[in-house]
Amino acid sequence: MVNLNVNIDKLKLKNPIMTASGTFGYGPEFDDFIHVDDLGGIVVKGTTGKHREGNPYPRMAETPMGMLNAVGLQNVGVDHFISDIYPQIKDYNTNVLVNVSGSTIDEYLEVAEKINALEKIPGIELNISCPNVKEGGMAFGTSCPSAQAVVEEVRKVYKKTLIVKLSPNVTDVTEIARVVTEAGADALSLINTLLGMAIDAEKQSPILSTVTGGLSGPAVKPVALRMVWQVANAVDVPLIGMGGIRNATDVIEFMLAGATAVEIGTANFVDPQVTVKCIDGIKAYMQRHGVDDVNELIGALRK
Amino acid sequence: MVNLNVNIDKLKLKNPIMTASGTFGYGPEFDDFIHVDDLGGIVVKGTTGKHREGNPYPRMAETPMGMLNAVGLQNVGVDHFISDIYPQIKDYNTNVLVNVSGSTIDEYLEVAEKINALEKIPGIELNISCPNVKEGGMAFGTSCPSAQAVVEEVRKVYKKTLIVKLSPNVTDVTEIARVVTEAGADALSLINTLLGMAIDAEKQSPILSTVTGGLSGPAVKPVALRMVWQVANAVDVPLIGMGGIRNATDVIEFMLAGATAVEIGTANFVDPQVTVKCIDGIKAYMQRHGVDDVNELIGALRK
Amino acid sequence: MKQIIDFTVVSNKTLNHEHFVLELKPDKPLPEISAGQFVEVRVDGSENTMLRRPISVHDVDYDKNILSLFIKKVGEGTRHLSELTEGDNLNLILPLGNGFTIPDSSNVLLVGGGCGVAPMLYLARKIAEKGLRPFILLGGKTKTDISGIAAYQAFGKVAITTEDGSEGEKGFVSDHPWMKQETPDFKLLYACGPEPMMKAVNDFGKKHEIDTEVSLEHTMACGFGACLTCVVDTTKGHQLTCKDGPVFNTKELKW
Amino acid sequence: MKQIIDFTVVSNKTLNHEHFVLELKPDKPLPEISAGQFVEVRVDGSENTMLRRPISVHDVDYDKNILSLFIKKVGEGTRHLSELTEGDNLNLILPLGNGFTIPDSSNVLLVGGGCGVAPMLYLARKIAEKGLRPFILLGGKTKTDISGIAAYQAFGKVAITTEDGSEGEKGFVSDHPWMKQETPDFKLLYACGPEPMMKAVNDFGKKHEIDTEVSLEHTMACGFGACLTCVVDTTKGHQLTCKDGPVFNTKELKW
Ligand SMILES: Cc1cc2nc3c(=O)[nH]c(=O)nc-3n(C[C@H](O)[C@H](O)[C@H](O)COP(=O)(O)OP(=O)(O)OC[C@H]3O[C@@H](n4cnc5c(N)ncnc54)[C@H](O)[C@@H]3O)c2cc1C
Ligand SMILES: Cc1cc2nc3c(=O)[nH]c(=O)nc-3n(C[C@H](O)[C@H](O)[C@H](O)COP(=O)(O)OP(=O)(O)OC[C@H]3O[C@@H](n4cnc5c(N)ncnc54)[C@H](O)[C@@H]3O)c2cc1C
Ligand SMILES: Cc1cc2nc3c(=O)[nH]c(=O)nc-3n(C[C@H](O)[C@H](O)[C@H](O)COP(=O)(O)O)c2cc1C
Ligand SMILES: Cc1cc2nc3c(=O)[nH]c(=O)nc-3n(C[C@H](O)[C@H](O)[C@H](O)COP(=O)(O)O)c2cc1C
Ligand code: FES
Ligand code: FES
Repeated sequence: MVNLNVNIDKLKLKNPIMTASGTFGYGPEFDDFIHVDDLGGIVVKGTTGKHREGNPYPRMAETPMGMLNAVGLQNVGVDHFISDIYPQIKDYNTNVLVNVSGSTIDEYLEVAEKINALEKIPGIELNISCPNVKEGGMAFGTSCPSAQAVVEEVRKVYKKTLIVKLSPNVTDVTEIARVVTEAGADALSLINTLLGMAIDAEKQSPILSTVTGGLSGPAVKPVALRMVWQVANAVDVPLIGMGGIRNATDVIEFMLAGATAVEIGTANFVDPQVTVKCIDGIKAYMQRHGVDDVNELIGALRK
Repeated sequence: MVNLNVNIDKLKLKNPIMTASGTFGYGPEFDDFIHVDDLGGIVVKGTTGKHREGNPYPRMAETPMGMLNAVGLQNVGVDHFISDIYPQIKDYNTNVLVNVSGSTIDEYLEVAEKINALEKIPGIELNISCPNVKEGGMAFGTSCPSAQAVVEEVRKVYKKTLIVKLSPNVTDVTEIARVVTEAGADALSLINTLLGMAIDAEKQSPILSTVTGGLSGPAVKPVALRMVWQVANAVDVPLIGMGGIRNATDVIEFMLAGATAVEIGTANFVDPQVTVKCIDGIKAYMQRHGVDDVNELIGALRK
Repeated sequence: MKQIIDFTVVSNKTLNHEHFVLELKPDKPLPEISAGQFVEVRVDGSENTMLRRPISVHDVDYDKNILSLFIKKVGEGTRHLSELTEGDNLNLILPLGNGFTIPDSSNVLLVGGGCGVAPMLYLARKIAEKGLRPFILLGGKTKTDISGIAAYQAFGKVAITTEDGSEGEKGFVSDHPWMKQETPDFKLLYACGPEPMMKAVNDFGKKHEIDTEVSLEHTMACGFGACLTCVVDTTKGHQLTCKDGPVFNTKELKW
Repeated sequence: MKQIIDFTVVSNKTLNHEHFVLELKPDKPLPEISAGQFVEVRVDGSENTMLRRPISVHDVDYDKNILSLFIKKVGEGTRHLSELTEGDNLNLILPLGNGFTIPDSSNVLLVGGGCGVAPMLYLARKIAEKGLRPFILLGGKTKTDISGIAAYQAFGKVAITTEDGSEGEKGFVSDHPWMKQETPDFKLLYACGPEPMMKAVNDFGKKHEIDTEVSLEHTMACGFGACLTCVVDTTKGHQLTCKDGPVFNTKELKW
């Protein structure tokens, strides 16, 4: 038997496979397809202080081996999450994390504080990197002072595992990584989507209602891997890698680059069972390579 | 007859299709496949002060709908270019531009000045965005002060059309675009490659000798389109768009986003005739849409 | 319960230059499917179709355990599907979405235009199974756009319109006498097809205070409620076309 | 002159679980091809194979206007190629690269291991066309790795080694008596296959001062000198495997 357990700060994961926020609903959307309990963790949809309608339709464009989305943080709001959603998902036997989003530091604080009170939510992923909202979101994650400020403040009110999700839309991702780690992040997750755009040449108009949107899927994997590797060489906290993962080989690549766990996003749309297939695939890889403990793979890239 | 002529500063292009530096050799590599004279222009391999061996093998990794390269500016050096290559290509009946690269401002100046003396080279593309060399290259293009400095200096010695090629590896591409335009660029071209990485999970090692490399191909198109659109809304000089173009629809998308012309790179490897097919495709598009002058398409995106 | 099932292509019938019907056999018994529900098809072997393609259920033959899809070639994904041949495999997620209301009266009108006829056959079948005979109006640009009429006739009273008059009445579906009636007796209208067509049916319904159900074809990334990209603006705010729809009563839409 | 030509698959012969031979017919007469040159194959219908795949010319039949490729399944691209059937289309760029030196003596040894046997058949043919009979040594893991020996025997004197001894001598090619000779009379050695095998041939050549030509299988983006990704470190600096090679005299390499 190979060991698949990994730790992200105080979180114990039964395996390194998690799901990426915004691509897995709240979990029950996948109950028909997999046992959510089999996963190392899930990250639910980005949650804000108030209910948000998100951006107008169209919100999606397919691109070569990728997709753009412009959902814009549509969500029920933290209070409704606590009263209606939390009771439905709190008994999943896995790490259920909330992706905390906002337009202002106060909004981040409000959500973080309220989620902090939920017994069965052992951690949050602070989304300072959403490219699809006008205020806040990515703006926080692309400048060092604002990233530092929001993380410092949230750290004061949030007592459990604080994961900060980084934006790839920056000149130097290691700068931001260092600043938010110093500001109190227990772990980092990366990457959020790359800012992109799609045009309908026949209609001569943008495809997304918001013109630009967030690029995800296999197309971004090389950029994501590079950033995980850079950040792993720059900070000492555990990393959760993501961006274009669709099979166990991709998972192994991210772990070799320095990730302790991974999140799978867009691939869930194509194959709702991709997560459990990855778990099986990691086991097979470990057996083939004589690796007993998956932790041996973390950052094990030969140079 | 539809009009395909476009102007980039003083350059007159018979059509908006150019080739991207580093993907088209010096031109003759494609003589067996197309009439290079049919193109709007070609940009030859990045040229530096001294001959460069470039990076060790392996230099290439295929990624989902893209590729990473780590050529590292292997080239014969400006003097050898002038003595041996220039005579072979100067009589192409198209705009032959030189991609000028360097590690120091002095090196850029040396190359620019020497190329300025070549009668049949009507312009240069200043490469301040190569991610594959340790010194210089991308470092110049990712910070405003250094981008400004190199462009200002080159402007002093280079009298013909000065195109500056921007890096996509920045937080805000419009900032750099503004700075280099103010420093004297006649036109901007974008994007150079995105910094990425590929790992061989079986060998547990990076695929490229340099670990990281430059991502190009269809995978990057959404990012490239977004940047062209952002820069078109920020500066007034003509833009040359590129990144993942492989057919006329892609070309039209870049023009609608604000590009006056485009460069085609990676697609030349897959189909060495892609450039001339794009020219035919643009004509067909214009006929279908009743557009007489291709200039009408530039920045014509409906909002 | 939604399932991911491998199917084998039993037949691929070309109807005309742009439409074709795939008959598919699953490797296990078909789940229960409501009229108006759809499937998400994985298109293999195509470099630009990473995401699945949503396609309505055209018909189901539970005896033979066969599912049919009626598809229009519009881009790379549907072109690849059009090239499938007997024995090829196809992976589907199904059944997805809500479905049409099954009426208690024969006085209902089903209107399908273009590839919007897709869900109408199975809807007609489901209505006929209750012993009713709905009115079915099929529209196309030209004769060859309309096909397999006999199948519909088994379930209801069929009328055709073509824009060039090559079959049935000349004009749009909204030009047909059924939709020109001063005091129509329909209890419910159903429409699927190009938006102008659905809007025309909706206008007719509004005028005569008849409820109209439409099936929307929004772009989708997942098809089962996970991505929130397929929203439609409703009186209750943003709803999901894939989960709360694809069938909506137009009263809920801001039409 | 390099050309881009559409071919039709005439046959696809499975040799064993990992090797197969494609016979291809072009839509015009084949250009002149030297032994050791290669083609760049476009793999359609595969989401991870945007770039073409370089494959050596295995054989050419100018009378029938047929080109053969000998391919090993290693990843998605070659797996797709292995699934081609008669009548399928394939787009190739050819001929690419330099080619082996055609000798003036029968005393030359051709060594091929694994899919490195690919260019050896055409090389043997070209040598035989000069009325010479070269020595041909083919190595594999096991019996089923070696096939079509008769074709080679028509052109030269053939010997086999297999690692498990199931055919020919047991061991690596370097264990064969031909390569154990104290005073070998070979004028030139040719090797294509896994790097350790080529190095073993080179060591043999070095020891006895016999020139060795090897065909390198570097990763390539274009195949015709435009991308500069396929470099090999030589005594003259970086050279292009696709243009200056794929065949190199090992004296030029830093081996
Ligand atoms: C619930 C639902 C049921 C549908 N039922 C049918 C059906 O029964 N028969 C049928 O022929 N078509 C149906 N469609 C439309 C079908 O999904 C699209 O035509 C198909 O996805 C286009 O794929 P493509 O790769 O061929 O085209 P692409 O190259 O992807 O796109 C071509 C054009 O189709 C549009 N398009 C792309 N994806 C979608 C999408 N997911 N939904 C709608 N439009 C899209 C694009 O914007 C573009 O204009 C349905 C759509 C939905 C949402
Ligand atoms: C000049 C030349 C001639 C060749 N001749 C033959 C031949 O006659 N028969 C044959 O079976 N193979 C030949 N090869 C190797 C063949 O090109 C690769 O096996 C093939 O490209 C792998 O493609 P894939 O999609 O199946 O594998 P991928 O999934 O792309 O890769 C699988 C493995 O193959 C390696 N690989 C990928 N691309 C190349 C490449 N361009 N060159 C070398 N290795 C690569 C990868 O690094 C990886 O380890 C030749 C290569 C060169 C450069
Ligand atoms: C439809 C969609 C919605 C998303 N919503 C969120 C979100 O609410 N919060 C967040 O931090 N990231 C969000 N993301 C980003 C993903 O969590 C992930 O960072 C990104 O998609 C890269 O991973 P992938 O390539 O595996 O999808 C969203 C992505 C998609 C595709
Ligand atoms: C193999 C290779 C070599 C390149 N060399 C250069 C170079 O020397 N100078 C430069 O400015 N850009 C270079 N580029 C970047 C391209 O010119 C272009 O900006 C990039 O590839 C995006 O376009 P594409 O997606 O069409 O390839 C190179 C790209 C590739 C793939
Ligand atoms: S398509 Fe994903 S939620 Fe509707
Ligand atoms: S493969 Fe492009 S130069 Fe050799």
